[in-house]
Amino acid sequence: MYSGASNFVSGTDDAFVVIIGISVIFLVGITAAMLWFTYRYSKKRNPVATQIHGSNTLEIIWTVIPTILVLGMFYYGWAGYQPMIKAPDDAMNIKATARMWSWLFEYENGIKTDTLYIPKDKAVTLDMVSPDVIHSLYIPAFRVKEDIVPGKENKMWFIGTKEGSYELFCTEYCGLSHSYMFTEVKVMPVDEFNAWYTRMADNAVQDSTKPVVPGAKGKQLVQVNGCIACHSLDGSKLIGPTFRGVYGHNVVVVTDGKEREITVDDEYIKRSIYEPNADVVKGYIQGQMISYKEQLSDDEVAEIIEYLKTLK
Amino acid sequence: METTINPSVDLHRDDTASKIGMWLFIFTEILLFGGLFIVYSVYRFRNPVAFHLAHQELSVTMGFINTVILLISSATVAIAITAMQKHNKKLTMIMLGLTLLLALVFMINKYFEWGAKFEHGMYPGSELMANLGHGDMLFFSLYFFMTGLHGVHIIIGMVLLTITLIKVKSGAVNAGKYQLLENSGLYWHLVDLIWIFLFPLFYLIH
Amino acid sequence: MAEQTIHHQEPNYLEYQGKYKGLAGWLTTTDHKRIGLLYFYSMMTFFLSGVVMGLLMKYELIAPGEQIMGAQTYNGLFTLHGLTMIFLFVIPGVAAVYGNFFLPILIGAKDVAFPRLNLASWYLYIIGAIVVLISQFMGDGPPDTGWTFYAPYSLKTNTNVVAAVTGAFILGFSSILTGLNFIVTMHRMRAPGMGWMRMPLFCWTLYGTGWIQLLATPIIGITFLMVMAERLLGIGFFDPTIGGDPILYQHLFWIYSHPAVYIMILPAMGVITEIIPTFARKTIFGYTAIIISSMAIAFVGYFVWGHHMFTSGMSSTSRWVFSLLTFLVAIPSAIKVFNWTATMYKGSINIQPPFLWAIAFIFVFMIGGFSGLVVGSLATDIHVHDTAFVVAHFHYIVFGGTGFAFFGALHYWYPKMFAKMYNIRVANIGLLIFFIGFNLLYFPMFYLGLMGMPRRYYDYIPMFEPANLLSTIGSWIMAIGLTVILVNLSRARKMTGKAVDDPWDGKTLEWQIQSPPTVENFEEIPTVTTGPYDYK
Amino acid sequence: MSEEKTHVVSIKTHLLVLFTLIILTVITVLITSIELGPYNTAAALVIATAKALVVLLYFMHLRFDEPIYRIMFGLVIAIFVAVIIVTFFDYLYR
Ligand code: HEA
Ligand code: HEA
Ligand code: HEC
Ligand code: CUA
Ligand SMILES: [Cu+2]
Repeated sequence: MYSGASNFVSGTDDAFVVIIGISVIFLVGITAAMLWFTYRYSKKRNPVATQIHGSNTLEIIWTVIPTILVLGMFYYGWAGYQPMIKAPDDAMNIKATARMWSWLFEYENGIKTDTLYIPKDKAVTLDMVSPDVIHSLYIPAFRVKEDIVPGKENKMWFIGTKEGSYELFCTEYCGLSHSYMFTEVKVMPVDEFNAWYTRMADNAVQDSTKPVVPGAKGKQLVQVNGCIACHSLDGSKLIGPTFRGVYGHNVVVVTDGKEREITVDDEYIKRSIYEPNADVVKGYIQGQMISYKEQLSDDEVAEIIEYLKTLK
Repeated sequence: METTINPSVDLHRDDTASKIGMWLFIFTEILLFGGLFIVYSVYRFRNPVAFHLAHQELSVTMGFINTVILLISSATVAIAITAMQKHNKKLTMIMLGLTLLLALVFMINKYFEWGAKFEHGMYPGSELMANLGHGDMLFFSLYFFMTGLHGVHIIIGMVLLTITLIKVKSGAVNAGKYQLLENSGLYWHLVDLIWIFLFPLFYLIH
Repeated sequence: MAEQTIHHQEPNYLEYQGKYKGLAGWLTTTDHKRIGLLYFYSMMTFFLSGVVMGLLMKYELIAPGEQIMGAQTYNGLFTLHGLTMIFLFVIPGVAAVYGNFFLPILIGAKDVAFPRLNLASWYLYIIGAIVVLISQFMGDGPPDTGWTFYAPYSLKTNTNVVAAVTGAFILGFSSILTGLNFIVTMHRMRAPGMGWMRMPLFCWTLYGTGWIQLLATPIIGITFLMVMAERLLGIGFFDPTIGGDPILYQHLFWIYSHPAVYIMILPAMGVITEIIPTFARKTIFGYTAIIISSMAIAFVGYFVWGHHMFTSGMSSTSRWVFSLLTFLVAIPSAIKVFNWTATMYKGSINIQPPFLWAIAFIFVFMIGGFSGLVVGSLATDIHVHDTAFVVAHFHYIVFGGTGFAFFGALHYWYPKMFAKMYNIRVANIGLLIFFIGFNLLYFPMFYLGLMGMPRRYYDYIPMFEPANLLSTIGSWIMAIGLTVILVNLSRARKMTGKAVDDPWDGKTLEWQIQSPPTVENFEEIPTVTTGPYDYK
Repeated sequence: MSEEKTHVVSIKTHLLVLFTLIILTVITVLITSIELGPYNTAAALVIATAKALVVLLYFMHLRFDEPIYRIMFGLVIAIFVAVIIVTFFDYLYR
């Protein structure tokens, strides 16, 4: 199977081997028996059937044996799962936010990424939240999966044991772009990870002191917060209107059921981000975009606006 | 070729079959409400305080009166059957009429009870309801939904009883053939049974 | 053969003219056999449209990127495909078609207990189907939630969920009433001498199925009503933003939908249990054990629903409880498989299409069942939940199980229902192609699931391409197979000449009467003196 | 009614049953109006169950019918209760 890269791999794969192994034996055995009987006792070779009404001994045997086997399978499944329940106390905490249709990871020092970076051989706990619908975080190489249920904080933990990049999928159907809700986990050696970790934190500090290219920060925010899952940068229409040329153009919005035309300015964009349902752009569905009030500060919104201005 | 009888018309009457059928149907109804009872118990378990506070908004007196009304109506249906078995057509009809009357009173009561809630701006989809705390919202959602569904069952029961009453009057339902009466009776008791649980769950427990 | 037409004086059910003639005669019929056929024709229509949707989906998945449709269309397609196949095909499935047609005959009755109710069930079924269909064209477009309607997505999406849910609700009632009817029929209408322990095993599976229909379906009914209320009235049950618990929705949904999978499979198993003794010319091995296992499946099946929710965030206690119970429900299925195999031992096997279908059934059912064990175990399900592995599991067991039994039953009872015999050779060839296509279509999905390809994916990463391609090719081969089978059967209808009354030398009651059966089934209600599979 | 012997329940019995039911209702209202903590719920539910049983046995004739009805009813309730218990394996241990 798929080569594994976490501490849970051996437990899970053992369960696979046991269950599939027993299954294959039975499948082959029973199929062979059926085919043999069909051949050996066909009408031609055995013109007269022997009437056998049953046998209690046999019934008991083939009730008890599967019961034992099945309990064994249950045990292996449980043994593989049991360690997933509780994370060690010294695990590193990362907040994972899943929303239609992007991932956001927040680290303890405040940095945010859309790819999950983790140190090798160190326990990591994900605190998983979703502001909209149910998603599910799945890393096949780690053999882990857990739903992210809005209104409830689910947790998951693991130790990445092999350096490399691995796929991370959303496996709970969550709407239009469910199949594009895809990112990667990068397992890095500890020192490399630490270097990355501090560098990113420094960058964040520097950003606020040193002037950079206008909109660079906003661009990053738009990517990290998953806006581009619904808003294109090239003018095409996705779930939401494109970002290209939004700033300063005229748009028809529906406010409280009434249509009006307005020009997109700072105020309007801010409202669109904080209360997306207040003015709904004509031709788009209300309720798709959820408020980012919790996620984005005023400053960050200002950065986004800077960025949107650059998209001509 | 003279045997062109349609088997379904020709079928011999089997009262036991329709009685078993009725009971099976009652089982599905019980499970239908059963689903709601599961929801109720889960949410109550998760929001004990809110459910406690919310239930105080309901009037125990009103609930009590309605419970007694339904109990009496159950008794009258039961008596109607006894009367029929004793060939007392008139008593049967009186008892059925009484049951219908009581059912009507129940609905009127409900109307006032719901009406009072509506007047306070408390109805499904209202602003007040949307702004309730989580637990209260669930309590009232369940309250409206469960009592509403129960009300629908009352109405179905009333229709059934009315049909029965008409048939008793015409003699189509008589002492030798009263399975319809018995089945509508069973249905009506079911409606009562459900209320027996709804009453403490919404009005009493805290 | 010619003398039979003289011998039987009553008209058969196909020719019988009641008050109405032609189509109206069919639409107003209360004859269980005609109702069975009404179900059959409507079900085949839905099945074939579901199949076309499946083929379209497979074509879309042939390679990464967009092939023939956009993501929204794809999401609508698998929702409708799931709804059609589950609610319109396999849940009524074997029970509504062959149960209706043969249950009364098998127990020596003239009809079911409530013939008019029976017709009403069919009408409810059609109305439900129409409402589901309407959901595709009304409002804001086809629902895109998957057949599971998970909250809160189903509360949030702008598509036409309410109509689809209403349709499913109505279909639920149709199913309940059929179950009720069958149970009462078996309680009240067995022929003299036919004790419970002399009933053919197909009837026993219908009995178990009936109880599941009665007791499980209302739960989904009420759940769907709550979803409707939540969407229409703005009261809350499952939306987390007002305190609801989406996981509770899943509990309620699966409290029905897991038992529902046994609604699908039990009658299918019953059909297989009828076919094997007939062709092995041998009494069934372990009659009582099979009854007990049917009832055990029906009963334990109520308590395993949580295995669909191993990753949903429910408590770890309930995870292991549900896993344990899930493994227990596998045991009665095992008992059945062993008894079937044992029945073939020392038989005198007449190798005919129905028998080959039965063997094919057992094979694919085992693969489906064993993959069920993989998903029933905690650690492994964490890995493969909501991946193509699950899709492979349930196609193997739903299509492979119920679907194969449905076609097996069709080949078995066809001469009885229509008094015509199809071409045996072509039937065998069709089965072979179908069987190869089936495995080529679904087996690669096991592999895809193990590699981690999630289900309900419109698009995928290039790594998954080869297996998907193989699977798509399989779907075409299977389409060819099914075409051969159906063409063969429909041509048989037009053949001249009449099939003999008992072409397979069966011993159950349906083979003792003329083909096609008369309106009243029996000229005289038979008195039963032996068990059902009395071969000498 | 050919095969089943019909049992006629006298009107007096019905009235007596009604009386019991009303008394039980009054008792629940009284009990739940005093503070009993968790026993409150238990008491209300026990009494409700008792009332339901009375209705089933007398008004719905279960007591006088063939045993099959009682068996079926018992099984249905058992399954339903078991379903609730199994559901609560989740909520109790979350
Ligand atoms: C006909 C329908 C049908 C049937 C009969 C079954 C039968 C079983 N199913 Fe399946 N299942 C579905 C239809 C069905 N299923 C569907 C539609 C879904 C997906 C729903 C969705 O999400 O859309 C699903 C999903 C599903 C899941 C959830 C997976 C997930 O989403 O992660 C699980 C998990 O436990 C499961 C388990 C089982 C088990 C253990 C059985 C058992 O009953 C199988 C028992 C059979 C055998 C074991 C084989 C025969 C036995 C032998 C040959 C003897 C030897 C045996 C031993 C040694 C034990 N099924
Ligand atoms: C009985 C149930 C049943 C059956 C029979 C099928 C049949 C098929 N299904 Fe299935 N399927 C489901 C039940 C079923 N399905 C369910 C419940 C889901 C889950 C939905 C959800 O996620 O919500 C699902 C989901 C599902 C998916 C997953 C979607 C996803 O997760 O992304 C796919 C993907 O390919 C698929 C494919 C197919 C195909 C190709 C067939 C076909 O059978 C293909 C085989 C083709 C044929 C058998 C022949 C066709 C022949 C003709 C057209 C010729 C006819 C000619 C004449 C009449 C003359 N189905
Ligand atoms: C789930 C999809 C989705 C996501 C994610 C999303 N949006 Fe939107 N957005 C929409 C939709 C749909 C509309 C149009 C309807 C409306 O106005 O509510 C919209 C409208 C807007 C508008 C108004 C556009 C105009 O042309 O007037 C702005 C500005 C905006 N979004 C910004 C953002 C930003 C910034 C983010 C990320 C932080 C974001 N959106 C994330 C779906 C989304
Ligand atoms: Cu998020 Cu699927
Ligand atoms: Cu299941």
